[in-house]
Parts: sequence; structure tokens; C-alpha cells
Amino acid sequence: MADKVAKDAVEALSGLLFDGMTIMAGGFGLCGIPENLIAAIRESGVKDLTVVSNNCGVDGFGLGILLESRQIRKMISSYVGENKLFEQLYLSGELELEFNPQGTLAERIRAGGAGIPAFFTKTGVGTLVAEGKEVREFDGEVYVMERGLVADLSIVKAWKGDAEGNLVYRKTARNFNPMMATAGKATVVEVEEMVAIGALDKDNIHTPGIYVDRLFKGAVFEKRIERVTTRVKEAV
Amino acid sequence: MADKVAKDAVEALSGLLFDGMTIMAGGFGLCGIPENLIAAIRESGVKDLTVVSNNCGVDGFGLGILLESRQIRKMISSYVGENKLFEQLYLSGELELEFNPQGTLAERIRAGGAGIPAFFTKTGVGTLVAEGKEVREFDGEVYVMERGLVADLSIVKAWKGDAEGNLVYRKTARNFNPMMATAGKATVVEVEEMVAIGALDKDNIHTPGIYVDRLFKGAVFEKRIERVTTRVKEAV
Amino acid sequence: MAWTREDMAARAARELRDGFYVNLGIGIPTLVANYIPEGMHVTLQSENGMLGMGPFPYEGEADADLINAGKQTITELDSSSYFSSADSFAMIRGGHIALSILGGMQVAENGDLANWMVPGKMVKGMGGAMDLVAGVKRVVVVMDHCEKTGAPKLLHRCNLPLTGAGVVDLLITELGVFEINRGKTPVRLIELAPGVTVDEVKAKTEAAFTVAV
Amino acid sequence: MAWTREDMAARAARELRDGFYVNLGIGIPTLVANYIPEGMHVTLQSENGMLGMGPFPYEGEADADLINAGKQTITELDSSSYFSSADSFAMIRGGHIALSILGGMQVAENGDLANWMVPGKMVKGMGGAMDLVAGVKRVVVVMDHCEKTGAPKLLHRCNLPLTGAGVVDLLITELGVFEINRGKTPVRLIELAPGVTVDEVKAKTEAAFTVAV
Repeated sequence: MADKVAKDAVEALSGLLFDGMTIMAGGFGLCGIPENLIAAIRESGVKDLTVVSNNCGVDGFGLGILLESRQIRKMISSYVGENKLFEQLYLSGELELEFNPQGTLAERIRAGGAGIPAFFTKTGVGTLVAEGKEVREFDGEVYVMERGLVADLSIVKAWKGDAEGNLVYRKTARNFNPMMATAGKATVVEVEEMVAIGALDKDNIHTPGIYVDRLFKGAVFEKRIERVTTRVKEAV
Repeated sequence: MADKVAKDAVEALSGLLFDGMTIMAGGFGLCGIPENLIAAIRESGVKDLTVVSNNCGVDGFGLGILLESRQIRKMISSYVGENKLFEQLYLSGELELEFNPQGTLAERIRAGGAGIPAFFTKTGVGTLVAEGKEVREFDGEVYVMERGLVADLSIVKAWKGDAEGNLVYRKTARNFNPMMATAGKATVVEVEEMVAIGALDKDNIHTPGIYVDRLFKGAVFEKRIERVTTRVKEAV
Repeated sequence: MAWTREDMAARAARELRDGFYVNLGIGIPTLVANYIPEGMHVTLQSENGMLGMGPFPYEGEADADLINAGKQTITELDSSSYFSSADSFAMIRGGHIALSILGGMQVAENGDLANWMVPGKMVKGMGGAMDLVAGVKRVVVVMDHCEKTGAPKLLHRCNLPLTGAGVVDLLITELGVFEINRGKTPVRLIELAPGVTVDEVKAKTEAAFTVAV
Repeated sequence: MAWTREDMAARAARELRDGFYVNLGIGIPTLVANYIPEGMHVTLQSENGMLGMGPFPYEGEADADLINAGKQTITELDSSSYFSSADSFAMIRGGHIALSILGGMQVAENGDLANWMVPGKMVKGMGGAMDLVAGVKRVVVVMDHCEKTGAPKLLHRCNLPLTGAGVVDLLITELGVFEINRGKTPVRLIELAPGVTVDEVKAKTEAAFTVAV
């Protein structure tokens, strides 16, 4: 088998990056983002990127570092409220922005990976989101048509992976990662832990290896938390 | 919480059956079929059923027993080649039949459960399947529009379940069961094993409890095999 | 004496029913979790991919892989399950969530809701709000009755970009509770906060409403 | 001396490449698994929800929960994974399978394939065949060159209901191998079974084809 395992992010991305490309990046907020791959993309200097990601990181971390370096030309997201630089670049016209409702974004990506070029949803009917799109009634309800979405490259963060590319995710760090793994012409994955083939439970593989072109064990997982909210242990 | 756990198939189905209803039944061939629920439906005598299921069992087992009792009026399936009685009833006009390509059937059910009334697929373009349906070009390829599918009742077979209705399936007995669990106005599940809440791995619950209205531990799992194919152990 | 934020959350909690699966928005709706009646089984969905949200973690026990849709660290319960964003919104869009409680900027007589964008100001994005109001069976909005300027927010028609058209079932403000019924019936004022008069509500409301308190 | 079923399977196996994910249909295509070259890593998909199909189980070890799309008992490998039918066909429809090898009733010059239905006879259903030919990147058909009646099966146009329009890349019969190229180029005979002549093939074929053996 063509070996899928790379030694690091740079090797895993080699030959896959080009100016003007579309990249899907997993994660919700800073949770489950492929931080090693984002750092390597920053280092590569590739530019004019269209990035599909639910959010755009924060100032100085996550996809935010690709805003700092002005490598992103356009974002397709559902919420970017965490990022001040984003606001500046958007208002100054340096950054293009396409908002999708979060569920529509998730489904567009799932559809793209599943060979479905378009589907209908109630979400966004009667709002700005439906403008310029086909709306149609089914069984007395009105729906808007949304298109499937694919990318030149998907960058994904998983918890564990094996050399076949079988992946599992952990808790809410799963989020957009599994759909994006299916919707990239190439899919590159960073994992926290590489395990032996056969070590993952076959009934519970979240992303089968067929979707994974290359994977590697991430060197660093900073895993920043945006909003640490805690409670105090009651005295007993 | 309204208790989801029933003592048997009859209790689990009580109040949910009516003549002329649509029932989705999980399983592929005889693998992963809800055999206890099928038996209880036979006993109930409910009739004029439209049944959505990839196959229709075999003579004398699985959904085949609802053919014997003439309770099924119409089948929506992808393959019914295993059943001689089916052939007779179909040719004599006693049974209506709608064939869907297997992947289209699976996706229609997934769409029905996910609030998607219609989607486009390449499958079936240029064939009988596309007749009378909208076809449309996207990016130079032709697709056919297919509709989401829901049912009055879904009957599902899982391996393990807890009192919240969280379910896991085993090996290829998963098949159509998870989508059908999402697409029934009511969903009733038989499991081989009831486990304590918290015993299932939270990262690996195939069907979250939100989709399950009632579940019970099946009394009998005959689990017939259609085609036992084996090899001989080589002498060492 | 109008209701406090806590009062509004407590009132919203009265919309919960045993066995409900519920999605709570950011702000006052989040507080609703503190008012789930003892013995009532309510399961909280977090649209980033979780059913069965638990309380905030104890100090020092936060897990970066376990956050809610407001990006706050949370905990799991014995009954929790995790899934992808596509599966989460399939659940929402497919009508499997019984109740969504969320904040609002404007609500109109016809059930329209605006809560995601103020043109000319920075746009943060709609996140999952459009999916929630389109897909969830019952939508309860909790918001201040007026803007800081005093301008009413319960209107004939929204003038901000919509989150959803004809989607609001119930509106709770610090002054009272309004049945909106997705615009299918005239708006009805069905409860008043203590000490609030119908006249005060009328003065602060643009929408027409009938009184049934 | 035309090819045997085993020869045809062996020839089909030469379409495999290292790292391929492949779906094999019922009949001769199933035999292809026996001809995967030593050291080549090929992963077999079963459309009922499995990647990484293993061989048949030993006697007495069959598991009712583990079957292939032909409803035969099979085994798993260390690298296997299971998934739902929706996920399985998302994989197929989405173009993630490199190669599908399946049987046929008729193949036409324009790449059309018929393999699921004979009008007037009992209809068993298309199963997953329509999804496979529509979604898989490369489609190889393995079939007898003629019907038992002697009627040709490689035709100008199919007269049986189609499984897919313009979907066949390569056709393997007991007489030889034809490049169909989804009907985008004229059909080319590119290999002959030993002892078979071009004239014999021409006599048994309705479709026009060029010879490049």
C-alpha cells in the first residue's frame, strides 16, 4: 500500500498546496482544530486561500494566524465573532466572507462528500440566506436549495488513527472533522495518537481509512480553551 | 422521564399500529432484522401496510411472514429476489412494489429523518428509476431529484441499548437500522442486551436516545443465516 | 417591578416538560438549565455535537475537547452521547428537538425573528440560530422588551434581517409573556410580570396584541 | 480456447492497483478476490456496510451479524470498519471507491449497462448496482460474451432496461477484453483469449469495435 503515514505536517502537505486553493478546516471554535496543519500552512506561505471552516480561530491562534499573514482571501463560515482582526480585514475589503447557517454548512459538506450536488432545507427560508437561491414547496412547506461543497484539501484533527487512516474523534472535538474528511479531494489528518492496525474498535471507527490520504502524529497539541467556565466544589 | 423501556414487543407497539400505515423495517437480508417486532406485527393483524425495507425476508422468516398473512399491501425495497411468495403475490397483483436503488433508498431515509425533503443524485439517471422525476444538470453532470422518506413507525434491531434509548449495532447488522431510527414518527427498538445508563461509550453511540421512543430486550433472536459460506481449515 | 434575568429564565423553564430534548441559546436561555424542576428529566442538546450536557466542570477539570455551542467548557453525564455537526443538525432540522429557547433582537406579530445581524455594524454570523428556529418544534424567545434607546422590539414587522420567518411560538420579556403562535393567530399577552400594567406594556410595544392575563 | 470463469476473474484482477478500494459484485467478480497479487494492498468494500472484507469463515465460525452484499457469511480483518447503509452509499456515490467489478446482461457501444431486469420475467431489484455504476470511478463488467441462445450481449444499444447510462469503462468476456471508455471513444478490442480470432469475436458481437490487440 502507498504508505499514508507521514512524519510531520510538512511532509503530509507536500505537493498538495497551491495559491488560490480551497481548504476545509475542521473544528468548532478552537475545539478539534488541526493546529499542526494550520501552522504548516502558515509556514508554507500559500496564499489567496478560500477557507471553509465554521469559525476563524481567535486573534493569534487557530485560523487566526492565517489572517495575520493575509493568506486567506475568503472565508465560508457560520460565526466569526471571536476574532477582531477578522473584523478589520472584512471592513477594509481585504477579506471576503460567505455566511452559511451552521447546519446548512455541515450538510453542504456532508453532501459534497456523498456525491449530492444539491439538497433542500427549511433553514434560511425568508432570510438573506435564501436570496438568489431556488425556493420550492414540498408538501405545503417552503424550502431553499443549497449546494454540496467540496474542497481541494481538507485538514482534519482526530484523536486516534491507524496506518490505514481509520480515525476516531474525542467528545465535542469531533464536530466538522468527519464530514470534511469526506469532502476534500485530498484529506490530511493530524492525530494525537497513532495506534496499531486492529487496535480501534471496528464497530466504532468514525472515519474509515478510505477518506484519508495522509496522516501523522501531531508534534504539539496546545488545545487552547476559549472560555474556561468552571464551578466551585461545594464544601461538604 | 416517560419510561422508554417496555417489557416486550407487544407492549412496545401498543397504540402505534393502524391499518394502512407505513412501517420502516431495518435489516439487510436477514441480517439485523427486528424479528421480535415483525412477529408481534404479524400477531396484531394490522393490515394494508406499506413497508419500507431493503429486502422482504425469505419464505417463512423475516418480513416474509407478513407476506404469508397478506398484511403487506406495498413494498419499497431495492432487492426482493430471495422470496418466492413475493413473486407470486406481485405477479397476481396482490402486492404493489416500488424499487429504489439501494443507496437512494438509504439516502431517502436519512434525508427524511434529517428534515431534507429532496436531494439530487447521479444514481438512476437515464434509467427507469428517473422516469417521471426531475432531472437537472449541475456543473456539467446530470442528476435526478429524489424525495426524503418518513414512516409512521420504524422498527429497529440494535445490539445493545440503555434506558435512555442510546443504541449500538454490531458489525453488518447495522445497515439500514440507524437511518430508519431517525425517520419514524415513532421508533421502536429491540435489543439483544439492555445495559445500564453510562455503560455505552459516549463517543460511540450509533443512535442517540432522542430517536428512540420505546425499546425492549428481544425474547428470541433466531438470527437465521441465508447463505452460510465457509472454508475448510487447511491441514497444518 | 419587572422580571429579572433570573425570573425570565425561571419563567422560560416552565415551558419544559418531562422527557423533553431541548436546545438552549447563549445568555439568559443558558440560565434556564438552573430552573429545571427537581425530578423532571430534560436532556440538553448542544449543537456542536452533544446530547446530555452536564454542568460546568469543577475548577482545574476543564477539558478542551468538551465545550458547548457557546464555547464554554462543560461536562458530560452518564447518558451523554457525542456526534458530528452534520448529525447534530440532522437532529435539529429533522424536528427531533422539542424546544429551543433563544435570545432575540426583534420579534414581529407574524412570528418573524431577528437575532443575528445589525446592518452597518459588524456581522458575527448566524451560527446555528437559523437551523434551530427552522427545525425545532417549539421556539421560545427570551429578550429585553425594549432596546437601550427605549425603542420597542416587539414590532409589526422586523426591520433587521431575519433569522427565521414565522418561527416564534412564545416571547418572554421582563414585562410579560406573549403568545406569538408563529403568526398564525393575533399576538396575545398572556402573563404580566408583578406590578407591570397592560398600559405600560402597550406603551412599550409596537405590535398589536390582545390581552388575556 | 476461450477463457474460463477463473481466467476472467484473473484478468479482471489485473485492473487492481496497490492501495485501491474496490467493490466486487456477485458471481465471477467475487472470484477476483482470489487473484489479488501477493503484496498488493487492496481493500474490499461491501455495500451493506463494511470496508476490509475478509475471506469466508471457517466451518462453524459463521456469524449471522457479518455478511457481505451477496448475503454470504464473511470475516473481518484487523483493518476493517463497519458503517450504516447511508454511510456506505455516501462512500460509493461520492466517488471514493476506485473500482467496481460487476456482472452484466448487456453492454452497449455508448457505455450503457443493463444488468438488473428482464421485462416480463420476475424482477428481483437493482440492489446497489445503480449506485455503484453511477458513483464508482472505474467500472469493469465481466460477463459471458453471448446469451445461451447465442445472441450477442455487446450491442449497439441495450434493449433491456438500463442499470446506468454511459458507465462502463472496460468489458471482459470469455473471448477478450474491450475498452468501452464510457462511450466517449469507439469500442476497442484490446485483448483476445488464447486461440480466439478477431473474426470469431466479430461474428458474436453486434457492437462496432476497432481492433487493437
